[in-house]
Parts: sequence; C-alpha cells; structure tokens
Amino acid sequence: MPLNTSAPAQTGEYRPLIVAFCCNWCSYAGADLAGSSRLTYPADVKIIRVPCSCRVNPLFVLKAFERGADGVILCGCHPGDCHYTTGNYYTRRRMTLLFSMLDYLGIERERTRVEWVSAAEGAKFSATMNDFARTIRALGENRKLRDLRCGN
Amino acid sequence: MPETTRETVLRISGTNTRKCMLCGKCSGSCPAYDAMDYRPHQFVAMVERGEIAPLLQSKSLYACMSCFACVERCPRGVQPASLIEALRAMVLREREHTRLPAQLIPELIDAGTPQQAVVSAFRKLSK
Amino acid sequence: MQKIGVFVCWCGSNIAGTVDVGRVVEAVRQEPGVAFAADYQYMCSDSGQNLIKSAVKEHGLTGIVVCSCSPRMHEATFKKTAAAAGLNPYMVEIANIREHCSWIHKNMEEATEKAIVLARAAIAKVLKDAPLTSGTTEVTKRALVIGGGIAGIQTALDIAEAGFAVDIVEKQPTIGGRMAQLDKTFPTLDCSACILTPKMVDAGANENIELFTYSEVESVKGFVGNFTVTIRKKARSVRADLCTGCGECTEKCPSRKTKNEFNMGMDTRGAIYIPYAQAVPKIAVIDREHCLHFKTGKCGLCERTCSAKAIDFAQEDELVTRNYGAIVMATGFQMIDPSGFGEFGYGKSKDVLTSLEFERLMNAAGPTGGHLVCPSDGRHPKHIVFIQCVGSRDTSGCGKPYCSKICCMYTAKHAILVRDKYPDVSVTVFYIDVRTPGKNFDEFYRRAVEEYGVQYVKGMVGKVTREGGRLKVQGSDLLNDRQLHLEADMVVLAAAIEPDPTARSVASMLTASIDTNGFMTEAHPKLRPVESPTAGVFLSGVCQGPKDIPETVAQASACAAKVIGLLCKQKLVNNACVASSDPLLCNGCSSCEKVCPYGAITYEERELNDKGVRRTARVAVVNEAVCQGCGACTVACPSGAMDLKGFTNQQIMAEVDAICR
Amino acid sequence: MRELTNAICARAKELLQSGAAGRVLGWAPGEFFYDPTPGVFSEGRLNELVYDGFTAANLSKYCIAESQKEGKVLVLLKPCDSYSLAQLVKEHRVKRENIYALGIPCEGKLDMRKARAKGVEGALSFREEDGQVVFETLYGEVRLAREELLLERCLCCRGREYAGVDETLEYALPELPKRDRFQKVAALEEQTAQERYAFWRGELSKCIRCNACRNVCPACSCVQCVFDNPQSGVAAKANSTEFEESLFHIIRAWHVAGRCTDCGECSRVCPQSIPLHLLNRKFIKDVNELYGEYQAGADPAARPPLVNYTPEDPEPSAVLERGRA
Amino acid sequence: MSLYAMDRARLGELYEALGALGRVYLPTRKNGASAFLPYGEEGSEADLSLLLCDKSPKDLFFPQSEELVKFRLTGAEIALQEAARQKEPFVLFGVKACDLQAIEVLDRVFLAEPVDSFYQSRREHATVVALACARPAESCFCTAFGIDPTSPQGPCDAVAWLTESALYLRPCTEKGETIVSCFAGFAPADEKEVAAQQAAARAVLGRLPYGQLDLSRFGEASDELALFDHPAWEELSAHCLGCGSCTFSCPTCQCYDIRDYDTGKGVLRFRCWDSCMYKDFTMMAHGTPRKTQKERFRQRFLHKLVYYPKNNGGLFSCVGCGRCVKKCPANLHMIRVAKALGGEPRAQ
Repeated sequence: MPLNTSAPAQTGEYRPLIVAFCCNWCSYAGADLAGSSRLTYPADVKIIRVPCSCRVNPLFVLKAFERGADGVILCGCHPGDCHYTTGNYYTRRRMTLLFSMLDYLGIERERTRVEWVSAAEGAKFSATMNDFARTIRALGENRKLRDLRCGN
Repeated sequence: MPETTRETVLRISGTNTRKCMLCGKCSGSCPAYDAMDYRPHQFVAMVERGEIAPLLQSKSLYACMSCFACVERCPRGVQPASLIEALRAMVLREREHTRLPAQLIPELIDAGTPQQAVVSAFRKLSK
Repeated sequence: MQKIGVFVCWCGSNIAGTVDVGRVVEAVRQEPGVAFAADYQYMCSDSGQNLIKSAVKEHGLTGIVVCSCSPRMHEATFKKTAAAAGLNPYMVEIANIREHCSWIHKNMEEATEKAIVLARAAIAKVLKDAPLTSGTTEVTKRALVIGGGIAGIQTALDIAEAGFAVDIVEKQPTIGGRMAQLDKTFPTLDCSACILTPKMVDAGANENIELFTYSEVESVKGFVGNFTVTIRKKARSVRADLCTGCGECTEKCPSRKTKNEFNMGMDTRGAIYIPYAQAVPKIAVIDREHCLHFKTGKCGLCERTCSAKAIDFAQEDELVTRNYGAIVMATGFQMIDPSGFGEFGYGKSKDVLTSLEFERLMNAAGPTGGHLVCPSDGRHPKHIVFIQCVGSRDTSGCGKPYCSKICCMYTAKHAILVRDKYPDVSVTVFYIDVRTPGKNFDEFYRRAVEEYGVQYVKGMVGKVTREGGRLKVQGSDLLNDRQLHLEADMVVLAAAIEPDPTARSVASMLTASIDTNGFMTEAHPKLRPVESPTAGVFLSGVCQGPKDIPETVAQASACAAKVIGLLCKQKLVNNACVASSDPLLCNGCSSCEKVCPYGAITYEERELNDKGVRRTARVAVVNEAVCQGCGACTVACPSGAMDLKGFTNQQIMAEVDAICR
Repeated sequence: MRELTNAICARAKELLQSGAAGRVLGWAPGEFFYDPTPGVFSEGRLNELVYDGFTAANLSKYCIAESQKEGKVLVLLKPCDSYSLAQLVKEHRVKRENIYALGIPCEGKLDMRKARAKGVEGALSFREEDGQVVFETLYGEVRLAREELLLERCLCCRGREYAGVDETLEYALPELPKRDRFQKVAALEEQTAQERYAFWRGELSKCIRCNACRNVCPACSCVQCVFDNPQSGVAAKANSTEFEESLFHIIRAWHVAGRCTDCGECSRVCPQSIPLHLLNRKFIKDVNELYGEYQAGADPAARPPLVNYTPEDPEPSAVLERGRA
Repeated sequence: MSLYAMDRARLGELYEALGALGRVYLPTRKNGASAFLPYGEEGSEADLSLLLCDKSPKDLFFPQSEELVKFRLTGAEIALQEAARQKEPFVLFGVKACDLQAIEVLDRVFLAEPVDSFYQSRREHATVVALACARPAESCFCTAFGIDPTSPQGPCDAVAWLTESALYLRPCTEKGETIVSCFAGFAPADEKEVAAQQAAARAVLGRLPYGQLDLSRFGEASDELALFDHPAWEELSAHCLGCGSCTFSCPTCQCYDIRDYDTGKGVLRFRCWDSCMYKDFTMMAHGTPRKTQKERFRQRFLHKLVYYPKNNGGLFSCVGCGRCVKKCPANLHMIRVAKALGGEPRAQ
C-alpha cells in the first residue's frame, strides 16, 4: 500500500471529518515530521494539539462526534516514552474502556482509534492517517452519535 | 496419527517455551538425566522448534520421574516436566486400549514404594 | 470583548504555494471576534513581527493568531513579539498551516479550506485564552544527598566543589557504603579501599559538606527549590565532639557476640564499635540492643575507659530540620537473601557464600585476614564453584526479573583473584550468559579463561548438597550435553542485587515514583536519566538501576551537574500552563492526586462560600512550582474541578467545535 | 422478618445506649407497605424502624450529609450497601469517624414493578410465606414466588460479605440465587453492532433526564455534576436529541467506572425502567477482564483501575477485536 | 349528548380510521415503559387497558424540550428564525380523568395572558378523548380532589368507556362528533353496560386507602404561613434526593428553563422542563433563592396544594394520579406530605 495516496477531492465525493488529538511531544512532532517530509494524508484530518494524550477527556471525543465528526483518533508517545512518564498509560486505559463502551452501544468500532506515534515516526503518522481516513470513508457518515441540531 | 504440532504440545502442557532463556537449570536439576536420550532443556528447545516426532519416540518420556524438580527450579516458569507429561499423554492417548487401568495400579505397589512414585505412576499411566 | 488579530504567513511559497493566503485572510475576517487580519511573506522576520506589533497597537488587539509553521518552530518567537507589543504572551495561538497543511496537500482548494478551518480553531481557542503569568520561586542554595555510598559521596563532592552547601544523610555510622566492603575492583583490580577512602576523607573534610551519619530522613515537605527536611540523628551514645576515634573502648567492651555487619556477619564485634579502621567520621557508636549497660544497667566499662569522656549513655535522638533546594537519592543496594533458593544450600552449609561474603573473605581486613579458607572448618579449599544469575532474570517469584548487571564481571574478578593467589585452587563458573559490555570488560573475562584457566560451564546448577564435609554440585553442561556432578569446597552465589529497602519509604516521602522492581523511576528513561519525575529530586547510583562503580560515579557527577544547574538559579520560573482546581467543584476524592506523576497535588480543608451556601470541604491544591502541565488530573476528575491553564476544557472543546463547524 | 427487625432494633438500642452513636439511619414506614423511606431515628423512635422485603434503599449516599452533622450516626447497611459506604470513605466523601456502620443481613429485596407487571393490581398489603409473597389487593389475593419478584441486583447477589463495617449482626437467612451478573452484558456483546444499537436506542430513548439514577447513586457524589455545570460544555436539563440521551448515560457510567460498586440503585429507581446497571456492568466486566478482578469498595488501599495502570496493559484496539462488530 | 358503542375487537380499525383526523396518540407500551405514542410505531403496543402511562399526556402539549427560535450566524450577520407552531391536527385518545384535570391545570397557566402560543397551537389542534377508569389502583387518590374517574370531566372532546366487549363513546364537542362520524363501527348504544362498570368501579373507589385523603388544611382558604412554617418539612425533606422523577412524571408540573444551544452555525434557543427540586433551579449569577432541599421540597408541594389553588379559585394542581407514589426513589410523595401536614405534627 503506497503511503501517499491522498487524492484531491472530487466534487460531490463524501469527505469525512476526522479529528486527531496529538500530544505535543511525540505525535504532534511526528505530524510535523510527516509535513516536512512531504508525506501526505487527506485534508479530512484536522489536528488538535494537547500537552499529553492523557489530557484528552472522553468528553472531547464525544463532543467531536456530537458536532458531526466521523472519526476521532488519539495519538501519543509510545507507552513507556511519555514525556510525563505515565500519561499515556492512563490514556490507554481510559480510551480502551471508552471505546469498548461505544462499541457496546452499537457505535461503529472503527470510528475511534488510538495510535502511538513518536516524534521520529513521520512516515507512521502519515500512514496511520491515510489508513484511518480510508477506514472512515468506507464507513461513511457518523449517524449514530451526532447531534442533529449541529451544523444548522 | 496423533496431532504432533508444537501448538498441541503447548496447549496440553499449558506452557510457553519462549520464556526459556537457555540456562539449563532444568537439566542441572534432573535426577533422571543420565537415563534420558533427550534432556529436559532439549525438550523445551525442540518443542519450540516444532520437532515433536523424535520426542514422541524418546525414552525420556518414561525416564522422567515427574519429580518436578525442573518445574520448581526453573527461573522463568517454563515447566519442562509439563512438556514431557504432555508428550507422554499424547502417546498414551494414542494407545488408548493398552493403557494401565487405574484399579490395577494398587496391586502393583508394595509397601516400600514411595508415595511420590505412586502419584507419579498414576499420572504417568492412567491418563 | 476580545479583539483578535489574525496574521497569515506565506512562508515564501512554502505556504502560499499551496494555500490561497488571501482567501484565508478574507475568511477569518468574517469570524466573530476578529478585528484585524493580514498576510505577509515572512511573519517571523523582523518586518513581519513589526507588522504584528503595530497591528496590536493600532487596533487594540487583545489576542493574536498566527497562521504559519508549527508552533514547535516559532511559538516562542511570536510569544516574544506579543510581549514586546504589550500583550500577555499566552494570548497567542498558532495555526499550523505549513507542516499540517500546505506541505502535505497538493490541491490548493483543499489546502486552503483546511487552512481556514485550522485558523478558525486557533481563533476559537484564543478567544478563550486567559493571560497567564508564570510564578517564580526562590531556590534554597543547599542540597541534600540521601545515602553516603560512592554515589552519594561523589555527588556531594561535585556539588560542594561548585561552592554549594550539601548535606549527606547516611543511616550507617560511617559513610562509604557497599564499595567499602569490596576487596578489589574490576577490570583494573585496584584496591577498592585505596580509591574510596581518600574520597571519604575529602567528604568528611570539605567545608561545604556536612555529614549526618547514623541518621535517617524523618520527613520531607515542600517542593523543588524549597524542600524542608527533618533528619533524625540517632543517638550514638558517644559524643561526636569529644570522641577521638582511638578505639580503646571497642577493645574493652565485654559484649562480643554481635555479628559484624561490615564483614557480612562472618565475625563479631563489640557493642561499642567503629565499623572499620577507615570509617568517616571515625567515631565510636554504641549498639544499644547489644550493650550490657542498656540491657542490664550494669557494665559501663567503655565510659570508664574513655579518656576523652565521650561516652554519653543519656544521649537522645536529635531532630534537625533544614531547608534544601534539591534532594539527591543515592540509597544504593543490597544483595538479596538467596536462602529462598533451597537447591543451592545457602544457609545450610557455611561453605555456600554470597559474592559479597566472599569479597570479605578475600579482603585483608576481612574476618580471616585475607586468607581463603572454608568457613565451615577453616580448611584450604581445592575447588570453588561460582554460580551466576542466582535470583537474577528470575520470574519464579523468589528472585528478580532483571539482570543485576555487575555479577558477570565480579565473578570473573573473584575467579582471577583466587587463581592468582592460590594457583592450586581450581575454579568453575556456571553461567547462563556472560555479559561484558564495558571498557576492557570482555578482555578481563577472557583473561580469566585464557590466562587463569577458570572453567566456564554454560549451564546452571540444579542442586548443591553436603557430602562428607564437602559440597556436591550437580549442574548441566549444556555445550557438552552432559550433567556434571562436581565435588567442591566452596560455592559462591552471585546473588541478585536489589534496591536498598529504605529507598521505598524515602521515595514516598519525596513523592518520587518507584518502578515494579523498587528502583527509582527517571523523569525520562533516555533523556532525563538522573532526574526523578518529581521536580527537584535527582537520582544517583544503583537506586535508579543496577550499575557498576564507574557508571555509578559517572551518574553521580551527572546528577551533581543537574543539581548545580538548579542551585545556580536565582529564581525558578514555573510552567505557566499548570493545572488548577476550582474549590467549589472539587470533591476532594483524591483521584487527581493518584494520577499526578509529580506529586504536585495535595489536599486541604477549606472554608467555602458556594453561592451563598457556606461549607467546609477537603479540596485539591496544585503546587504550581511542581506541576508540569500534563493534564492527567483533569480527566481523572469526575466533576471537572481540575482544569489545565492554556489547554482548558473549554478551549479544547472550542477547537473541536470550530473544526467540526 | 419481624424477628430480624427486632434484633436490629435491639442492637441499635444497645449501641445508642453505649454511646457508640447518637442516632440511627434506617428505614421508616411509608403510607403503603411498599414505600418505606430513609429515616433517622432517636432511641425513643426506634420502634418505628422497618426492615422487610421493600427496604431496598442503599443508605450509604445519605451518609455524606449525615456524617457532616454533629455526633455519630449508626447506619444500617446491607452487605452490598457496605461497599458503597467503603468506597465513599475511600474517596473522603464521608467522614468515617462520624459513622458507626452496622452490617445487617439481607435476603434480597422485592421489586414492586415486577409485581405489578405480574398482575398485582391495587395491592394493599403483603406477607411472606414459604418462599412466596402474598399480596392482598383491591381485587383479591395474588400469590407469587419470591424469586420472581427479586430486584435485578438481588438475583445476582454477590454474597454476604461486608466491607468496612464496624460490626455485623448475625442472623441466618435463606440463600439467594447467584446468577451470573454479566450474563446480559455478555449476551449483548454477542449481538451485532446494529442489534446493540437498536437495543440501546430503545432503552435510552425512554430517558426523561430526571437524574434519579444520578442522584441516588452513591458513586455520583460530585458537589456539582458536569451536567449541571454551565461551564462544562455538556450541561443540559433535558435530552433534546438522541445524542444527549447517549452522552448523559455514557459519561455518567464513565465517571463512576472503577468506582461503581454495582449496588444497582440506578436501575431500581429509574422511573422509566431503563436497565442502567448494564452500562455500569459493562465497565466492570471490561475492567475485570482487562486489568484483573476489581471490586470497588472492597479494598481501601487498592488503586481504582482508572487511576492505575501497568506497562503491560492491553492496547485499546484489543477490545475492538473481541465480540462482534 | 348521545352514547355510541363499537366492538372492542375492532379497536385497531378505529385507530386506523382516526388517522383521518390527524396523528393518533394512544396509551402505548414500548421497551418496558408506557407513554402516549403515535399509533403504529414499530415495537410498540397500544393498550387502552393501561391504567396510567408512566408518562402523562402533558408531553403532547408541553414537550420536554422544544425549539423556540434560531439565530443563524453568517459572518457578522445574525438572522432570526422563529420556530413553527403546531399546524397539524392530532388525536389524543385515552386520557384518564386525573390527566384530563391536569390539562385543565396546565391550560390555566399557559392559556392565561400572556398566552403561550406554542402550547396554544397544540391545544387547538388536538382532539382529546377521555377514558373512564374501570380498575383503579391503590395509589390512586384522584377522588380526594373531587375527580370522578368513572366519568371524566374537563377539557375533552369525548369521553370513552372500555368494557370487556365494547368501547363506548360520548362526544361532548363538535370535534368529538367527528370521531363517531369517521368510523363506521360506531352505533348508538344505551347506558346499561357503562353504568354497570361505573358502579363496580365506584365500589372499588370507596375502598381506596387514600381516596378520602384529608385535604381540608390546604386549598384556597388554607393558612399559608402556618403550612410554610410547619415543623414537618424538616423531616419530610431530609431524605429527598433532589432528582426530578416526581416533577417529570407529574402531569401538572409546568416549570421550564430557556437555554441556548450552540450549533456551530448559530444558536438554537429552546425551552425544556425544569424541576423545582433541582438545586440549580432558577440559578442566577448570585445563586438561587431556595438554597436548601427543604425549601425546594416545600415549594413543590405548597405550589400544588396552596399557591396554585389560591390563584385558581381553589383548583389544586395535584390531581391524585399517584405517579409520584410509584416513581419517587425515596418514596417522598404527595400522600405522605399531605398526611404529615394535614394532621398534627409528628412528635420529634
């Protein structure tokens, strides 16, 4: 699978909305590296910088879905490499349980993801985002977990 | 033909041969070492490599006294004796009709037989 | 009402080549709160920054969004620009439209759309920005080193050398630690005491160093730059100011049955004693548990003997409270007790020894005066078996899962020393792996094999039994596919090392974290290996992980450098993006405290006025000097009382909203 | 039951007289046989205390307020209730020094909703006879097997152990059924995502956002709930959309995850009969399977699973590889 | 007016036929709870024999959440768009006497000046059919408020009786007549069966434990101050959890809050039910006027028993439906309060 497969949008083509929370120290830097290495991924992915993946409250994830996001991905330092030593360990537990609950409620399990991307893994960042965007595109619009009032 | 895959042995024995760090303490502990063609540490290595067939033919299966010294001493929790026992069970299960019925075993035991040997005999022969 | 200025950078063609910056400017002008928007070729250049500064003044901007490269690149630059224009530097947000946009998208339409969305998110965030000020704290110019082994001594010497006062707390009556017990050191085989004791003397004599021997840390309060530590100076029953260290008393003492710790209990000492000849400080101490005076009220021979009148039976423990700017953990290690491994017969036969006991047995100042004899009957041994990895790399529960790192080398050292001094004694070493990474280490091990004829057997011992006054060793020889049954006179166990048990209680006083093996956790395993995650707490020596003497000394000096760096500062500038708890929302449930890696959260009872309802509540308080701003606490808090400045819940949700609009 | 009530009163009286506590938190009779209410009794009024098949309320939550008052209160705790109190004490929400916890035996509590669904109309009184519950009603007598009427939580009773009580009252009672409490969760996990979605839509769409589940929950003890805090970004007084129905219940379950003792009060009091315990039990089941068995309230020293970790924890993707998509 | 009857077995046909008058809302069981829901929804089961739905018909006139106005933001421009009022007619079938009286209670609030046009448009578009009770429950105490559940009276267009074999219907307005005319299954009938059912039901009503609940201390002429300062409030409210299950189950509670929702493109202003039991009820910048649960608890009950009657010619705003009896998690319901306040204060 080639890394750089983001095609420009065709008119009328379904474009998902993807929110990516990236920790400042590893994944945001990894995304920067993807950028400086010109490793493309779809423009559907919009990154929000947080100090550590453990800053991401499940509310933020649900808020994104409420607002019509089609997929939410969290990226942090690899377990054991957290800038704050233990933050991503908590992230891992929290998101594991949250995603499991969303799955239990019948929300498509592919809509959420956690990936560990280090500051050196620009290629992994790009590959991850390409893959996630592809998955979400295949899933289609988030209908089960959005607030219909939004966007009106 | 019995299933002779590595997975079968691991499943029956419940062990993880990858934990082995090749220290050899099992073979250093084994009281039946000299009666064996394949030694406890070799059982671990060979099962890991998937070389099951020669082990099924090995006289070590019957030389092992099930004293579990190797299990007790192993610093990594690999349980070589469980592997040997699993292989023995595989052989015995194949020979279903020839196995020693449990009720006959007491007759074969005299007063001098140590308790551990009795237990081992049950384990070895009545599976 | 906020007035936001948006500055869109072209970055030459880096951004402008893919993003229609003009359209971005047009789009953001429509955003509520935006009072000014402009684009410029290089926003980070002097003229770009001047554009920002003059816009702030001209339009009375209260916040700034710069759409440019990654904040990791120029956030600091634009914060300075804002500060120069009279704005609070935390009223600046960066929209990363280069690395996260123009450089990865090829389609102009698409990239422009995304740039607008990213700009909107930054605007949404800056609208909820609050001016932040970093607090500062004074630094107490004094360091505390806990543990007086080679690690603690080296760290203290280096800090003292830089001109700062430093105290060493050591629970034993003398500094010196484990290294003082060693005979020779690998791979050079120089005498341990010869290289250690001058350092001990230096530490004792240095005017910047104060020693608290026979003392323990009682309590720790405070935080980086401002610790308050109470030290318990246990009663020596000997006045330090009067004792001359002559040793008269120690010889007269009639109670002689106490095991001598220094010689690993292989001989005895008096109830009043000086640990060893080179002890620093060289002051006697009474072991009250074994002293006849304390047990029966009689005796008092030492008191009568002492011409300096230094004996003081009425002496009491003394509590000393001092302030420190930094604390160094140098609590060291001990050897595990291998009697859990019944197969090796440790404790059953006196001729089965640990390596540290063997070390004393070989030492000229040891229980046998350096003569290698079997402890059971004093005979000269013919064959010695060394067993490596006793309790190391062991997940069975009795041992330790890690490699103790130093055993391969000291076992080779022991083998060489034996063969060198007693060529008639044969030596067999059972090993699982021989690990010798280190300068001149492998050469040393090879010398043991090639020059000294030490038998290295790849395999492990399964059983050591006593037979006719000798030892029988049964083990595997894997390379030769045989089981060995050897006769031996002594068996030496290279038992695993573990952190000193006192480290745990000290660490919990410091709120410094400990890993599953009891070693201190580093702030970062690679990049900050001598710092604890708890600010102001530093790590020196084996308390952080197994290491040999050169490594320990290197780390000790590295640790000192970090401490000096801290003590040099006049003031500590705190991180401005710190957590803070709303006392009206706080449940006092302690969830945040549990996830804080820095121990920055404490609780206090506070009188609250909750919209007219008065109540007293237990609420969380964040120490801003210690908080590093990770935000783990904010999510652990169920009521949302805990928030993170600069990355508040509202800010992040505003970004989410803006992106999903 | 009368005998047990007398034993409780007698012991409570002794404790009040000994000065161990100054008042008793228990259950007072209601206007019908099925509606007792939590009540505080002085020694003189102890004869009013009731304890029978309908005294289901978990009194732990009331200890938050009671322990703030002057003097010591004797609280009556059924085995499952005691875990809730222990958890509250662990979270510093209850001043333990102001509580004297008396563990009292329980043979399972009855669910009037189940009785009504089984045709009990116009019930005026009840009595228990040999494993049966007999209702006198406006329309005649109705007999039902006791087990059929047990509250959901009592059908999977976790046993008669108490957590952190000062003393327990010994009294022999018949055993309760011990069904697998995760059976329904597991059955849902086996369904397809679409089926699960339909199930939960059906249930959560009934929610009237009355907050009874939250306010009765001993774990939901926040001084101000995020859903009441206008600054939180999620505050709402009604479910205006399907999303808000889901959000409320996901976040509520999330906030008590690792702290919920599975006392079942949420489902008991839901006026719309939503099986809310199935959300909490999902988290409990996941925690048990992924991070090891954990019972909130059982161990005062144990770190709750969500403020804990091990470096070997499974990755989030692991849960998504289980069950059905 | 005359009485009609139809075969009970043909109820389904009736519901279909009523569709001609608009959407038909019936007492319906769905997912283990009951409410007035549109006929024919999947997974639902309409059942006229339900004594009371978990949710009252209040929702149909005063929904839990409803949009009032929308502000749309385009750049710096704000466009205002008012929400539509009810335009489609609908039929509300099977309202019990207590719930019917509750509609009267609501009417006096929402239809009094200033008229609430959202409520009004729904009331005007509704055809309400009341249904008599045949088998009251022990928790019923409507009779204490002078309501006759066997012969519902109030703002309805027709009254119905459901017997073993038939549904009887007596229209009382022109709209009510259209019900008869839109379904051919109706035939003129005599009162015999209805009267028999009423007699049987009245016999049961006489045995209701709280059918004659003493309300003499309450109402228009009550001593407001004495009730307000009554010592029983302290203990009554002590274990109130402050949830809204009573309020939201109550057919007459009518408090609401107005809130804004940010849609990302603008703001949606909506109103939603609020509960005076909530501690953030009428929260303002400085706090709330009622700071303790006792004050909030007292407010709710005195409003039903004293304040509302004083403003409305003695009409209580409790109708004795008994929902709070069944729903309150702590069993602190109207009967308990009325008894505690009605008699002598309990010895402390």
